[in-house]
Amino acid sequence: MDFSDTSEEAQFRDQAQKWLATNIPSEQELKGMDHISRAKLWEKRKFDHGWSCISWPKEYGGQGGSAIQEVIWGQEESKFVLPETNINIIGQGMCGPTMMAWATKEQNRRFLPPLASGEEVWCQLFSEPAGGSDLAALRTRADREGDDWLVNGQKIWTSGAHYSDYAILVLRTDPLVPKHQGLSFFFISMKSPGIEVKPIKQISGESNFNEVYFTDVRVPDSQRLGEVGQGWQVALTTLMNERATIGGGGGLGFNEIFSLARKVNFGPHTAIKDIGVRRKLADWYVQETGLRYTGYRALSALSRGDLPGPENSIGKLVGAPKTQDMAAFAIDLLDGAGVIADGEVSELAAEFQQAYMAAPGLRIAGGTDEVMANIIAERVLGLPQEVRVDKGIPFNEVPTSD
Amino acid sequence: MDFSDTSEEAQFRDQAQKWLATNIPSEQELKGMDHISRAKLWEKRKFDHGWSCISWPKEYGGQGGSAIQEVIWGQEESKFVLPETNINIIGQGMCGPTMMAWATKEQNRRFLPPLASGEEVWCQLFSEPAGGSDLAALRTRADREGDDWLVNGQKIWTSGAHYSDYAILVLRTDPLVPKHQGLSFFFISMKSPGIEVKPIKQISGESNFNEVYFTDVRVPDSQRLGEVGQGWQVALTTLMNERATIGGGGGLGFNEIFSLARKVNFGPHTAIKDIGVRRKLADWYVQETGLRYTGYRALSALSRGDLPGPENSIGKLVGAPKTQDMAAFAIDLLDGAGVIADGEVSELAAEFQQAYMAAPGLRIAGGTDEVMANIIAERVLGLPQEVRVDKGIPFNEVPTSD
Amino acid sequence: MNFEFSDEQNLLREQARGFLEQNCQPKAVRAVLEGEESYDYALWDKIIEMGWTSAVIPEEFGGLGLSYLELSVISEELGRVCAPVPFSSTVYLLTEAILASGSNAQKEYWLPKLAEGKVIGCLALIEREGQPTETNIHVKFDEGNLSGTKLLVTDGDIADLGVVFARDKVGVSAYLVDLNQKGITRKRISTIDPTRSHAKIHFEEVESELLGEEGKGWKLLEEIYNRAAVLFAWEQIGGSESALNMAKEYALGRFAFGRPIGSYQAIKHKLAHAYVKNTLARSNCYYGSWALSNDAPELAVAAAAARISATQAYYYAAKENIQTHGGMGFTWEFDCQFPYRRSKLLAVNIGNEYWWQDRLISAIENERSA
Amino acid sequence: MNFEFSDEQNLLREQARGFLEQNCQPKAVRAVLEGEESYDYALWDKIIEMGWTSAVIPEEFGGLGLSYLELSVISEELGRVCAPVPFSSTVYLLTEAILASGSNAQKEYWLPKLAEGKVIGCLALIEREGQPTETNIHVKFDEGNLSGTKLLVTDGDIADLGVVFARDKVGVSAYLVDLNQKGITRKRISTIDPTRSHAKIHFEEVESELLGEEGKGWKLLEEIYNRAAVLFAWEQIGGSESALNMAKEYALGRFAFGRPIGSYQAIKHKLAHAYVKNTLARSNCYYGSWALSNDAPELAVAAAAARISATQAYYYAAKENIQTHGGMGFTWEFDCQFPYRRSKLLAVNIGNEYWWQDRLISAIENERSA
Repeated sequence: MDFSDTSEEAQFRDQAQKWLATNIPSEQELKGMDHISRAKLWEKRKFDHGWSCISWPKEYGGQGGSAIQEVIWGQEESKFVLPETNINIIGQGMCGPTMMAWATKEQNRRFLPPLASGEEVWCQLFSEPAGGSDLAALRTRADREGDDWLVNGQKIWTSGAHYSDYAILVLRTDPLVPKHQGLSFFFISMKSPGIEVKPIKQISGESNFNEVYFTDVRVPDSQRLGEVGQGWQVALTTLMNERATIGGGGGLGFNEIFSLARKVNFGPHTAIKDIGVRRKLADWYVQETGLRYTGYRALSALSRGDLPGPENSIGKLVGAPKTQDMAAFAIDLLDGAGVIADGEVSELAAEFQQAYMAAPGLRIAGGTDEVMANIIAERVLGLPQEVRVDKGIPFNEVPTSD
Repeated sequence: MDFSDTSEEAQFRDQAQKWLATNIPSEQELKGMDHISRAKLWEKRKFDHGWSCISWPKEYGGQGGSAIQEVIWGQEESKFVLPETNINIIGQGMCGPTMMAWATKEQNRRFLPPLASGEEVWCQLFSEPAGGSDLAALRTRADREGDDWLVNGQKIWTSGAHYSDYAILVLRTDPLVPKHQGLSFFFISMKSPGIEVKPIKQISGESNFNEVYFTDVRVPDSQRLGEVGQGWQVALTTLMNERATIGGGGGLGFNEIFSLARKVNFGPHTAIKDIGVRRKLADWYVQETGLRYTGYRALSALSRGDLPGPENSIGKLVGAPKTQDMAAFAIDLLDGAGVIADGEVSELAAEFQQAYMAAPGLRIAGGTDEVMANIIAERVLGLPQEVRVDKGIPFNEVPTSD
Repeated sequence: MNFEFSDEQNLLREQARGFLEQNCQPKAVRAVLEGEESYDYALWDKIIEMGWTSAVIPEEFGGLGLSYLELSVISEELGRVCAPVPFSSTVYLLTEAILASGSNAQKEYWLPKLAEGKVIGCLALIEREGQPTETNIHVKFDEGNLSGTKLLVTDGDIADLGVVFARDKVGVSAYLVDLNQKGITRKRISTIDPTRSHAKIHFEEVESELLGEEGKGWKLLEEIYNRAAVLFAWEQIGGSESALNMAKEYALGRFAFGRPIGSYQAIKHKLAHAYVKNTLARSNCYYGSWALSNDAPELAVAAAAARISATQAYYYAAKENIQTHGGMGFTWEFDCQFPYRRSKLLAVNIGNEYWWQDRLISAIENERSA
Repeated sequence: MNFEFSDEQNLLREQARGFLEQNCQPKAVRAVLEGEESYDYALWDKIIEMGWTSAVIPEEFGGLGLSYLELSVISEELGRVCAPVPFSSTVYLLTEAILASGSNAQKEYWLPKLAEGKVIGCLALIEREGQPTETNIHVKFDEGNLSGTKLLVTDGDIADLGVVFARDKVGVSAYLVDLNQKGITRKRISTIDPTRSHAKIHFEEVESELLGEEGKGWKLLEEIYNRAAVLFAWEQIGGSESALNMAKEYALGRFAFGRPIGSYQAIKHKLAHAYVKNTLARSNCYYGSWALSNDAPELAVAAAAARISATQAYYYAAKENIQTHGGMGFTWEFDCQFPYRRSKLLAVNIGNEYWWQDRLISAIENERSA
């Protein structure tokens, strides 16, 4: 049991470090660029030097590397201050692998390299207002018209829809058969006429997601992935990659609370001297190290060549409510002044408040706490699924609220 | 808003106090008697002086009093050291009301007065090994034979079966119809040939319950309560009274932990000085007062003439896990020595350990935590029932483990 | 045993609820959340007309002379709708401070104005992040003048009169300060709950008047807090029950996998636990109101118990309400954010839960050693 | 990255598990629970034969010279079956104490005996209820003799050799005491977990020998505890996983309302949470074992993290295992009581969770100020 790389891994890490040390663009170089351009510049540079989509095949713009190399690259890259977060993380993490599994060779040769280079950005259009945890209950329909399909309906919770060039999406092509059997999967140009993107404002004030409306949007049948009616199986390919892409909790962790507790007053002394505070801190600390070392174990398995399993749902299930409770606790520690949202009045308070308002989203986006617990119960422990009253019933006869 | 009695209530309380002050048997008087005889002596004395089953009609051995008088009596009685706990609490609390609702006048005139006087003790035979939370899944069957029914099967979790004279019980009279429709309700002499009672030992070492085996036991059809197939409705009468009879948690409460925390050492000082301990104590305290004042509110409603509702499930749902956590915490406070079970070596430790071992039973008996939460969700909040896969299916075709 | 509100009090509740359903709809709350105004002027005027700000002010000072039971009923209803008005600062804090320790002159001067609704009040205590203690009060009173900065004052930007805690020659004392005089600079501050208004206030040699005994300010603060805690707790209960109701309604109407999400135990038990927490907290509030209205020695314990359980209940209901709503719950356009924001504001507004826990145990220790 | 046990270590685990499945079935645990014997003699003899007691003793002293990773594997498996043997007292506490601070002579004398399994060990610390601290040690060492009473010593009635913490002229020191000599009175004590044996021990002028430095006993105790904590945590993890497995099997096989109770979210989520707690604790234990086997400076933090999370996980799994079993779970005839009892014993055996939480934060403070 040790934490060191194998010699090949060490060599790869070394190369990555060296390249990164001299290739991160300077603020000078990025001056005046908007966040999209900054992000694209960095993606393109990585691509040009062979550091993009490391585990993808070379013919599709990748490097033909291993999953563990991908991880090592990510570890090293994260040590630097980058120009911008990767706006193509969903494209490269989820859309690309889905294309590889289901699209034609020609399509992949056309679409994957510009995705790898960041020149084209992709997004994912699965969720719908009526769906939620019941993802497959989606209603946006595609009706066949000659060589095309006509798409009408609404998608929601789409990250990056407003700057994406392409999207993958699941549509209902037959409402008369049971839920999972009436779906088909496509990829589509986001520039198609009839697509309208509207940002969603969250309670945190941020707008990380969009609604996407479809009115008589045409998508060629050649952009269908998988057979008609096979959309759910294709979607599962994407979702299997989601767990790998979406990480644990938000930014707030033990270190922030520990450092806060050393600064603020709690009764007659600083909060860190309060034994009750120490116990709470200890509990959070052991959860965090528990998650970190669970991650190490998963990496070890990856390094051995095993696939990551549903155990990874743990990260989100533990991390999200922990972030919420920590943020609430931090505000408590700051006491009355904890509510200040104005960073100029209290830098200390404003930080935790933002976390408090963002935390409810963490517990929901990418699978609610309840869904995560179901996944662990069913796929890890092998407990039975919920009773499914919609099983085998034509989709348009399943009870709904409307 | 005040805590005082109405003038009639105050007068009744005063009478009760006065009578109790001079009528509790002395240890001298009870000398040499076993616990059954001690309990029966006290029940009989109350009966003879008009203090037993206060809210029952006079012709059945009661006093024709009100529900609130019953409560006031209980409050006053509990202030004294009694000869023994009432061994007929289930008989008087659950069997009696069921008889009153469903038996004939003649039967009630015969059976209720000796139940009220404690001369005859009753128990309740509902639960079965295959039932659990699914009470109506019981299998003990009754087959018609002339004017009698022949009973075969097994009941479980019966308090007081070994010293009871009579029992009420639900039996399966038709396995070919859906679960709830194939049940019938009876009362039976516990002296009937073919009944065998075996105590169940709990992990706490106590034996508060029994298994009761039936082998070709005869019960006359005249002892059926309600129609054939109507057993579940009759059972509901009994169960509605169960919630009123079975109280909150066990004996362990804030006071015990508070007093322990003032005695034992925790780090450099007594535990009560530890701010973390104080916070835990505060949380338990507010739960207890919350339960207490919820009880006062229920009593106020009772005093006004309203029936107690399913809100009372709160007591058990909060009280039982709290007792478990408090017992576990008390052992922690005692640290290494907390495990000592021998009262002569450590009086302090032995007390909490007993509570620790008894607590799991509190969370299960009379409805598990999960069942209590369901009751609140469904009957108080009006949320939908579970999906019932056994609905409408003949009992003998419902999936089981065997 | 009559541990209930009277028929008259329940009637008052119905009136209050009806009034607020009409005059404080979610869109009114949202208008303050999103707009420039510090509070809902129209609502505040109507609340004054209803006499709610004067409820417990004795008749001799122009008040209604009602008991704290009536005020409790009003507090719960205001909490239920997350009313965007300076009620708690004016009524639970400032008015209570004057009632508790104002001189006759102070009472005669200010109480009628408060009763008439001509004065918005506030309590100015906090000077920095972290728990305020007697030793970290630095605003200074010297030769009739008060100077220094209070970091965060709820309703501080709109208040006419404040109780300001300051250090003087004797120790920490409370001072009544007319906030509409020269030497006062107020900066409005955005907080976690923009439906309530907050300011940072700087005092530069400002005239002020001692309230209560010199050097006994901290004792007065604790006394005010004990009384206010019960009323804050009622607001919290109202909000918490409203959050639970929102969650319940959504769970009944939202379907997943062909059935209402409220039929899944994960949701059922979540909401059952919220109900249990609310019920226990409510019962503690009953006792708190009883103690408050009877000036009972049990108030210290009763207030802390009400405050702690209501704070915990509200946090749970507010966050699990969003969780029950799923994705829609954390969108700006849904109203789930109101109780989520308000619950946190109220949680720290008069000392956090941990401070109250310690006070509760201290109060129990005092009771039992006496 | 190779944060895993090696193939050889996994093989050892399989062997150990197979061995215990055969030699430590529930009926064997029950025999000790219900019977008069202090431990399972037959099992203990076989464990010695397997060499487990000598695992980390260096070869020069007759041990196998394996690493703590191998011992961790064994600990987990012993914990899984709630083995009724004095393994932790002998191996994690006594042997570790001698390895950590025994003189050469002490090592040469005792380690070969321990390796051969001729000696059962114990650690005698506790003199009264509540947290032991340096100041409340009253057993006295004076002129070569030790006197006083230790209230509770795990395996104290069967041990041959004890590390006894006593007050001497310098402070508190550790002493090695041959427990088979005159002047020692042992009273067997019943505890929450009768599958492990306990005694109260009275010493009356008993010969004893200093272990480690005079007056540095408390530091030695903390050092021993840090090392033992990792191994105790592995036992806790083993037990916790076994409790979860019992619950899962029962939930799959037990039907209510026509379907397995494991299909209800109340049960599913309960068990999912147990799995999460176990997994986090297990990963912390990995890190603990790494630190222990590398004598890393991170041990203080790593041991505390493993200990805290394993204690919490085991309590949760043990109690919710009974809950999942319903009525049968709290009957004497079911085996749910084994982990429930054992979890509480292990929780307080080397200092409770609260003590470790404080130590963890202290260790982090040390790390970060260094």
